[in-house]
Parts: sequence; structure tokens; C-alpha cells
Amino acid sequence: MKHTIIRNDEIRSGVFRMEFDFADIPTPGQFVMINCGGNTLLKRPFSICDFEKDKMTVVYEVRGKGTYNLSKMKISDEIDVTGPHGHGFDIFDKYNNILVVGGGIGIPPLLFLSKKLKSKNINIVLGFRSDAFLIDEFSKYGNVLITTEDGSYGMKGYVTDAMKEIINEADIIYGCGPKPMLNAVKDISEKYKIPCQISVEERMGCGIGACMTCACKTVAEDGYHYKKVCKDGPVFWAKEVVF
Amino acid sequence: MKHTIIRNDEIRSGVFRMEFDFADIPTPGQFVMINCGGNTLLKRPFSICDFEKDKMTVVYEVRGKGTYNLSKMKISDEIDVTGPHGHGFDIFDKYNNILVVGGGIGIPPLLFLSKKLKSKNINIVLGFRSDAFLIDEFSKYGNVLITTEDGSYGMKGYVTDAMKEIINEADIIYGCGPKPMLNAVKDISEKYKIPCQISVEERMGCGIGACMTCACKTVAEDGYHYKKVCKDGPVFWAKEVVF
Amino acid sequence: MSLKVNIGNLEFKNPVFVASGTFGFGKEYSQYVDLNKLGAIMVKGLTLNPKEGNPPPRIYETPSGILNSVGLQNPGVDGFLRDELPFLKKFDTKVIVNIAGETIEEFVTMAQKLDIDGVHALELNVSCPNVKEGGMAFGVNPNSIYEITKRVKGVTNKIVIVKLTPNVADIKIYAKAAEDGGADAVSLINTITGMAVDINSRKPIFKNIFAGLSGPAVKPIALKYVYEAKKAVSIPVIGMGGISSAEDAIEFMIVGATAVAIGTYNFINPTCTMDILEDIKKYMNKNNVSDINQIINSINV
Amino acid sequence: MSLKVNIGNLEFKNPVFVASGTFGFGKEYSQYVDLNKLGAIMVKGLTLNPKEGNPPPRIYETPSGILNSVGLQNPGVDGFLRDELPFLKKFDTKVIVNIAGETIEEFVTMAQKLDIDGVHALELNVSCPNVKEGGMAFGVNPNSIYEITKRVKGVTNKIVIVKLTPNVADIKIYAKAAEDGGADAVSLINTITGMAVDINSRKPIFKNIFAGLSGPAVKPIALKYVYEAKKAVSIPVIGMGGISSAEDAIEFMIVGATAVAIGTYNFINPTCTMDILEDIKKYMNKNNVSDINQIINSINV
Ligand SMILES: Cc1cc2nc3c(=O)[nH]c(=O)nc-3n(C[C@H](O)[C@H](O)[C@H](O)COP(=O)(O)OP(=O)(O)OC[C@H]3O[C@@H](n4cnc5c(N)ncnc54)[C@H](O)[C@@H]3O)c2cc1C
Ligand SMILES: Cc1cc2nc3c(=O)[nH]c(=O)nc-3n(C[C@H](O)[C@H](O)[C@H](O)COP(=O)(O)OP(=O)(O)OC[C@H]3O[C@@H](n4cnc5c(N)ncnc54)[C@H](O)[C@@H]3O)c2cc1C
Ligand SMILES: Cc1cc2nc3c(=O)[nH]c(=O)nc-3n(C[C@H](O)[C@H](O)[C@H](O)COP(=O)(O)O)c2cc1C
Ligand SMILES: Cc1cc2nc3c(=O)[nH]c(=O)nc-3n(C[C@H](O)[C@H](O)[C@H](O)COP(=O)(O)O)c2cc1C
Ligand code: FES
Ligand code: FES
Repeated sequence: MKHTIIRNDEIRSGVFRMEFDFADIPTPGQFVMINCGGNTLLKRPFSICDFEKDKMTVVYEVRGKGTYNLSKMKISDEIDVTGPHGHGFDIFDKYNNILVVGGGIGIPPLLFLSKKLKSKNINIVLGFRSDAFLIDEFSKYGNVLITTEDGSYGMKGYVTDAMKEIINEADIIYGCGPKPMLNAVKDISEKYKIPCQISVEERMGCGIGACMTCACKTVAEDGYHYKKVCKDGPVFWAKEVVF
Repeated sequence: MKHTIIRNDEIRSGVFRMEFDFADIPTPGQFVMINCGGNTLLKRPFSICDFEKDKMTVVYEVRGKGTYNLSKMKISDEIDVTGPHGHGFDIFDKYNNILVVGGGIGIPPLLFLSKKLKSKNINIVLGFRSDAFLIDEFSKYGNVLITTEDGSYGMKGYVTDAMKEIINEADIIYGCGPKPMLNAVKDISEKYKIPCQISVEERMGCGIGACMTCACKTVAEDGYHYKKVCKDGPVFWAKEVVF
Repeated sequence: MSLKVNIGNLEFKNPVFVASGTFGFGKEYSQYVDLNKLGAIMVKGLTLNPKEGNPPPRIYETPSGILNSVGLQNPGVDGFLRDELPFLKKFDTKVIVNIAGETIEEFVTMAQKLDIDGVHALELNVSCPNVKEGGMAFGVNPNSIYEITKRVKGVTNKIVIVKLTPNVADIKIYAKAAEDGGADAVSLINTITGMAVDINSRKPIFKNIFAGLSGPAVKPIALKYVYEAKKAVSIPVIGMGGISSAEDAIEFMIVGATAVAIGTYNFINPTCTMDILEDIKKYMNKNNVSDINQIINSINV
Repeated sequence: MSLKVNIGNLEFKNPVFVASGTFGFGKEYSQYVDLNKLGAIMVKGLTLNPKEGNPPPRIYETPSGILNSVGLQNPGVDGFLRDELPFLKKFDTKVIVNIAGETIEEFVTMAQKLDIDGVHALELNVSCPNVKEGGMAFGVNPNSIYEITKRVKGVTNKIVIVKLTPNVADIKIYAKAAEDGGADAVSLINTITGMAVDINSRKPIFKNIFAGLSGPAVKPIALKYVYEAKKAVSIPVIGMGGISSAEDAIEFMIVGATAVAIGTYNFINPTCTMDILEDIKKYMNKNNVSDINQIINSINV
């Protein structure tokens, strides 16, 4: 399962966009597992940011040694990738008004989602700490609203602040980002009674549902149930997830 | 201790010549320790094959994962190298007739040695299993005699066969190669009472004399003594070494 | 060339198994691996009742290894029989069911429920470091090992394998206790207890503080335990712990393993078991070994 | 910012030590490291008489680790005093002399010979896996640990540190035995017993069959032992096993290590101790820790 790197550019300080050849067609919200080489052992999960015939894009932030190694790879180097894995976002014909909400490095999978949405009215709220990325790409698929924590770009504040202004239009919310953001998005969706799907993260072993390490606590009749982020998710209905 | 690779070519199937920038001036027979990257841990020892102002050459054979990783490195990649380490060959003004004997991947350090020898009469016997390498380079410094085990190049047979024909001329022998060859060279040197220095190999930890892992059995008054290949050697007087 | 090995009265088509807890119930890996080609599948550890396991995080990477603290999340024996066994029965491989009781009685009850068609062997997990009840407490007590083995043997016709923990000083005593209890084989090693700390919060990474180390890092330790266990017993030993290549697998067989199980490395390369199998054949060819049994316990000391 | 730590009545300028057997007698590394900057140097294990050690090979790389079987090659106590101590005395660091007796009497004799200027502490090596006499046999017996510690304490004014082996099931008993014997500190872990096999010759790589595993691979295991040891005793613990970075060192301190020692990683990066020291300072700065003692044993469970 070797794949050749076509592109690996730093699109913002510490954030890279990597493209590699890949044949299997994914759905939005799915992810791939990449062997980052060096002395890493486990493959790392990355959401699919874009896919065109035989070409996959992931956007990643350098956080530890795996993503650091990845950032040092060059065009025509080969990487070991498996996937696409997991259960992505469900797309419904019945919803015309879509609200897409992303934060930080949770934003990449929402690009592929936005591209695949066929609805008329798509509002995309993207939150960054400071420098933004992928804005032009998102603009092709909907109305983009940017928030930054330091106010350096777009609105100053959090995505949840921006969301509130357009929430009344929304028939469904799709979210991906850090846990506190997802928790806040879940709360808003419940308050406004709008269906909401979120993509969650957890550390993974196998990535395919065999090892039970990627537990996500979900509500169950008799209390709670640990579902698998890699197989049942990474996208869950917000109301299912116990934070 | 980062050094930039200037060249890394396959000079014969499975044998590579790597050049990198290096400032510290070595003597023939010394070695460097190279971090081969990937998931190797210990640095690997490699003899210095050549050195010109700020430029070091090593020639290595792909044997395991370290040398495999090394062979995949590209020009301008950086490698972590320490050295020069160890006690190399002693060069004596008093000897005019030199016999240099090398086998297989033990040959590289003898090139740097041959270059530094100032004697008039240098015979160089190089043994290979089949394909030879570095022949042209050696020819600059002495009379080269080649043996191959399969007879594909030069004389068919072992270096020790070829040695016998010119042994009478020799004032000193320098040898490097696989253990059985060194043992045979030692025997010949003792038979003909010719001083002989050989470079031996052992697995290493630190490479600088601190860990006691690179033991070479040597003769001692009270039986034997384990000397350190990395510090006392890798070059020893043949008569010292207990095979 | 014969790759067949025997444990008790059971014949396995080859000695390459997959380790409990790393291969689910086979379904997920069946997209990568032809399950028919595996010597055996050791399924995820089962408890009598369904178990939710420990809160996340449950996995943490260490140098050439992983710490896990799954805490035996599993659907319970009945869930397994209902939802998983039918799928496994479709394949021509051996199914080894790993069971972890909180009490001796639970082991017995599970063994009874599992004494049915499609299950070929039981692996008694007396060595799970990630659960509070039972688990390793049994595994570090030779009397418990003896007792559990004997009681389970009394109620089942299946081959009984006892899975040993490496968290003991002298493995020989524990292997012997299993043999004395009537075990058909012992398997080892389970994970080695370890821990990790988040230096920013100064909290242990895992809620349970400790977790189990597996993967290539543990191989030299596992190999030593297998060698020692084999010296202590005459029943077969199933070796595991850090195997990632045919070379590793052969090392384990040379020191005495009749079969080997691959755990963590399935995560790194999902087809590694197939590669290992092919490379074992190459090794046998190259070394003129016509029967894999010639390798087993052939160490030359 | 203060990096000073205390063990018994001895003050160390910082908690970054180098582990016995990996740093010789300091001389070799002095070209890479300013020895004055080290908290302490734990010198290569000494025996009463010079010792030649085991035949090669003595080292073998494993995933993120190494197996070693040096077998305590060393110049003996007298050789050390004559040829090595004078060099070490030139530096402003603490010298901890690691000693390994084959008998309790040998420990006592060595301690007496070493009760001189320039030696700051003794580390009793009751845990070497690579020698036949003494070594680990002492380390797996709490009574021996107690006895050796008590006897040595009776003849020396130096700080006495007892080096524990991880090849036991319950480290707490052994740490406690050292404390009860009067030890000023315990240090751990020594190497973990492991093995490796050459699949072509089917022989063990090492003549002694077993060897000692060290390096990053063992870190999660070492951390657990240090955590447990610290819970069992009130004397300081010196933590080691697989440390390769300041993060690792801090993990050990958080779980209870008053100081840490770097072993194998010196081979990989000869200046790693200096890097670790600098990065510990950065961590302290970033986390507003003014005194390193605020980190020690600060685990938040
Ligand atoms: C389904 C899924 C999709 C993801 N998509 C993306 C993406 O598109 N782009 C991107 O940059 N990152 C993504 N991540 C996170 C990414 O997997 C981690 O950043 C990466 O594994 C870190 O590897 P490392 O070796 O660089 O860091 P490590 O040294 O392993 O760890 C560095 C930090 O990353 C955290 N981390 C490690 N593994 C994970 C994990 N599996 N999930 C979350 N955090 C982790 C650790 O807690 C630690 O704080 C995704 C994670 C999941 C589970
Ligand atoms: C002083 C000295 C100088 C050397 N000079 C050269 C040189 O100029 N060119 C060259 O190609 N090789 C040289 N070697 C050998 C070289 O160090 C090994 O081939 C290399 O370490 C193998 O690394 P690996 O990761 O590829 O193989 P590994 O996977 O580590 O092992 C593959 C094989 O190499 C053998 N090996 C491993 N380490 C050593 C070692 N330290 N010494 C000898 N054999 C070893 C193993 O026994 C095994 O059979 C030298 C060794 C020494 C001690
Ligand atoms: C995520 C994970 C879950 C495991 N679950 C079980 C289990 O349920 N029962 C069991 O006996 N062993 C379990 N193990 C231990 C493995 O079966 C195996 O003994 C151990 O991981 C060593 O092999 P390895 O290094 O090849 O992984 C588990 C291991 C891992 C990594
Ligand atoms: C080559 C080598 C030699 C060692 N010699 C000794 C010794 O003489 N005395 C001792 O107490 N420990 C000895 N050790 C053990 C180390 O001091 C240390 O306890 C162990 O290696 C774990 O630390 P590390 O993983 O950082 O190497 C030795 C370790 C190695 C690798
Ligand atoms: S990562 Fe293995 S089950 Fe999800
Ligand atoms: S390699 Fe450490 S002493 Fe020679």
C-alpha cells in the first residue's frame, strides 16, 4: 500500500498540505492512516481534505514526531497509507440550509464535505487561533465566515459566536474541531433543536475496528457505550456523544 | 554534528560510496560512527576510505537496515556523524616495501592508507568474491593485484594465494577484511616473520572507549586481555590478536 | 514442505496465529488477510457479561512499542456466540477463544458455553493487566493457575491454552502450574506492565495509571520468557511478544515455540501475517527445512 | 532557578547523572561533555579484582533498545583508584562508584578501599544480569539486599545507593529491603533480562544466552518500577531506564525520582546529557518551576 507523494507544501506556519496518488474513492469525513516513518510505530490518522480521481489531499499540522517526519518528506517519496477508513458525514437531500463549522486543524475534512454538498445555501464558519488557511478553497462551495481568537483575520472570537448569527437558517450542522468547540456546537444544536453531526478524534491502534482502543463515549439505554471512533465514527450524531 | 551528503552512488551492486563534508582530519585506519536513521538506534562504524580537505568518503556495503537506510539517502541530506575514532595504521619511514592486503568490504580503509604511504614499493592485493571495486583508485598508489573467488576478474582464488608470490619483498603487511582472511594473513606474517597490522571489526556501542562492548581478544602475560576495538584498535598488531 | 503443527489433538495448518485483542473477531482484518491462511485466530478476550472497558485514552505510543489500557471491552460470551462466531465458522482456520473470568466459576461457565462447534480451543487469560478483578491477580499466583486450568479442563473437550503474564520473576513456576493443571499448551507473553505520564498535567496518561506494553520493544524479553517456559514444560508453547517479521517468528520457534502469534504488528502492517508466512517458507527453502517441526525447539546452546 | 537536589547529606548541582557502565570513567566522554556540568558520574561497575568480562559479541541492537553482555569488564578497585580516580577528581561533579561483589565480604572490602577523598557515594550493584557469581542472585533476594546494605553502611561514611534489578515481580519489597538496610537511596532500573537468537546458526547471539536490555524500549517499564519503588520507600530514588530526552527525565522525576541517570542514550548522542539539562531548564521556565524539587514526586493521580 505504497503511495507516491505529489506535493507537500507548508501552507501556513506549521500546517502542510500533502497530495499523494490514491485510487480508492472516499466519502467526506473518512480518514486515512499514514505511516509517518522515522522511528514512529503506529500509523497516524488524517482526515481526507480533498479527493480527485486518483489523487488524495490531507492537510496536517506538525504536532509531534510523526507529523514532523511527514513534513520532511519530498515529492516522489513513497508513503504507506491505508484507507479510506471510518464512517463519514451523512449527506441528506432533504436539507437545503447547511451550516458547516470547523476549528483549527479540524477544518480539513470539511472542505471535502463542502465540495460534496449539493445544497443551495451553505454557510461555512471557520475558526482559527490566528493565521487562517484553506479560505479560498472553501469560498468555492459556500459563504465563508472567519473567526480568529486574536482578531487578526475576520471576526474576533470563537466560531460559536459567529454561529449564533446564522443558526436560525440552518437545517443541519456539521462540525469538526477541538473537543471544547465540538461540545459547544453540540450544546447550540440541542438548544436550537437542529440535527448535528460532528467528527471526533481519539488515539488509534488499528484504525479498522479491531483493537478497541479508539473509544468514544456515547449514550446508551443502560448508561453509556464506548463506540469506535475508527469504525462507528469518526463522525457521530452530536446528541450521541458524551463529552 | 550534522554533516551534509555530497555524493552517495552505488559503485557496484550493493556497494555504495558516500561523500560528506567533514572537517576533522583523520589518519588512515580510523573510522567514523554514522547514525543511519530510520528505526536504527546505535550509530554504525565505517572506516574512512578517503579524506580531502573538509570532505570524507566512506564506502559501504548494504548488509542490514542501517546500511540499507544509508543507501537511500540523497545529496544534501544531513547525517549525524562522529569521529574520527580509534587507533589507525602506524606508518613507518623505515619500511620501503609494503604489502597491503584487503578483502571485500574491508578494502575501503586501505585506500586512504595507500594514499598516505610514502614508500617506494607498494604492492596491493585485493580479494573479492566476484565483482571488484575501487581498483582504479588503488592503482594510483601501488601495484594492484586482484583475486576473485570465482575467477571473474584477476587471479582466481584468495588474497592469501596471491600474497605468497610477493611476500618475500615485504617489510610490513597491512591487512583488513573478513576474520578468516585476517587469520590467514596473520599466519603468513608469522611464518615469514614480517610485522603485520590488521584492522578488526566488532559490534560497537559508544565507539569511543566507554562501554566495553567492542572486545577484541589479545594476548597478555597472564593469558588474554580484551582490548577495545574502538579505542585501542581497530588496528592491532596481528601478533596481538587471538582469533 | 510441511508447515503443520500440533497442539494436543489439534492440527494447525501453519504456526502463524494472531494474538488476542489485536485482531478483533477476524471480520475487520478479513479485507486485508485471507483468514483461511492463518494457523489460528485468537479472538478478543471475552468476559461472561459484556464489558465496556476503560475510558480513553486507551493507547499510547512508546519507543517501538505501545501501551494499551482497553480493559477488555467485549460483547460477552453470548454476544460472541450470536454475532461473531457465525462469521468465523465460514473460514477454514482454527478459532481460539480467549476468556477472562473474574472468578474461577466464571471461567468454568464460559468454558461450558463455548464447548460447541466452531470453537477449537480456549485460551485462559489469567494475565490481563488492565482490569481490576481477576486478570493478572490470577496470573501471578501459581495455585490459581493450577486451579483454573484444572476446573476448565474438567468441563470442556477443547484444547486448553493458558496465557501467562511476564510480570513475574520466574516464569517456569507458572508454566509448570498450567501444565500440572492439565493445560494442553501455554501461551506467552501477555503485555508487560508499564506507564507513561503527561509532563504538562503531571497526570498518568491512563486512568488506571498502569497499562500493558507490547510491540517490537518487548521482543527480546518475550523471547527469553518463551525459552524459559519451554525448558520448564513438555507441553507446547505458543510464543508472542513483539513479532514483526519471519525472522522474529523463527527466533521464537527456535527457542521452543510450536506456534507464534502476531499482535501489535497487525496495526502497523495489516498484511504482516501473510508476509511472515511467505518469508518463513523462504527461510525453510533456503535452509532445507522440509518440516517446520524441525525448527521448533532446535536451539543450539 | 534551582536545580539542586539532595541525597542523604550530599548535594548535587543538578539531577542529571550518567548511568554506570555507559560512561566509562568519564574520560572518553569528556571530549563531548563538560563533566563539571553533570550532577554526578556513576562509573563503570567495579569488582574487587580486575575482570575480563564476557567474550564478544557483547552488544546487539533490538527495536529501540540494546542487549548487552559485557560481564563487568573492569580494572578492579585498585586499578580504578590508581588510573581513573585522579582524572575524575579534577572535575567539580560527584563521583558515584558502582561496585559489584561476588560475596558480601567483597562488597565490604571494596567499600573500605573506596572510603576516600574523591569518591562521593557508592552504588551497590546487586543486579548485574551478566555475571555468574553474585550479580542478580543478590538482587532477587531481599535478605541479601538488606544484609549487603547494612554491612556496607557499617564500614563507610559515603552515601550508599542500592541499584535494583527490574527482574522481580514486586519491586516494592526490594526497595524496602534496601531502605531497611540503611540505604540512602535506591537506583533503578538495571537492565531487563532478554535474549536474541541467530536464526542461521540457531545459536543464541550471546555466549551467556541471556543479556540485559536497555535503551528507549524499556522506558515505560522503568517508569512503572520507579513509581512503585518511590511509593514503597521514603529515601530518594534515582530513576533510569531508556531516558533520551528532558521529557523522559521529567516523567521520571514526576513519578518520584530525585535524580535521573542516562545510560544507553549517551551512545546515540554523546552530548544528550547537556541537551537534557538545557531542556529541563526550559521546561521549568515555561512552567514557572523555580526549584526542581517542586517537580519531584509531584504526580497527580
Ligand atoms: C479521525 C482523525 C482524523 C484526524 N485528522 C487530522 C487532520 O486532518 N489533520 C491533522 O493535522 N491531524 C488530524 N488528526 C490528528 C492527528 O492524527 C494527530 O495530530 C497525529 O496523530 C499526531 O501525530 P504525531 O506523531 O505528530 O504526534 P504525537 O507525538 O503522537 O502526539 C502529539 C500530540 O498529538 C496528540 N495526538 C496523537 N495522536 C492523536 C490522535 N490519533 N488523535 C488526536 N490527537 C492525537 C497527542 O495527544 C499529542 O498531544 C486526526 C485524528 C483523528 C483521530
Ligand atoms: C571499525 C569498523 C569499520 C567498519 N568499516 C566498514 C566499512 O568501511 N564499510 C562497510 O560496509 N562496513 C564497515 N564495517 C561494518 C559495518 O559497521 C556494518 O556492516 C554495519 O554496522 C551493519 O549495519 P546494518 O544496520 O546495515 O546491519 P545490521 O542489521 O546491524 O547487521 C547486519 C549484519 O552486519 C553485522 N554487523 C553489525 N554491526 C557490525 C559491526 N559493528 N561490525 C561488523 N559487523 C557488524 C551483523 O553481524 C549482521 O550480520 C565496519 C565495522 C567496524 C567495526
Ligand atoms: C490493544 C491490545 C489488546 C489486547 N487484548 C488482549 C486480550 O483481550 N486478551 C489477551 O489475552 N491479550 C490481549 N492483548 C495481548 C496480546 O494478545 C499479546 O499477548 C501482546 O500484545 C504481545 O504481543 P505483541 O507484542 O505482538 O502485541 C492485547 C494487546 C493489545 C496491544
Ligand atoms: C553497556 C552497558 C554496561 C552496563 N554496565 C553496568 C554496570 O557495570 N553496572 C551497573 O550497575 N549497571 C550497568 N549497566 C546498566 C545501566 O547503568 C542502566 O541501569 C541501564 O542501562 C538502564 O538505563 P538506560 O536504558 O538509560 O541505558 C550497563 C548498561 C549498559 C548498556
Ligand atoms: S483504532 Fe482499533 S478499533 Fe479503532
Ligand atoms: S564501542 Fe564502547 S568501548 Fe568500544
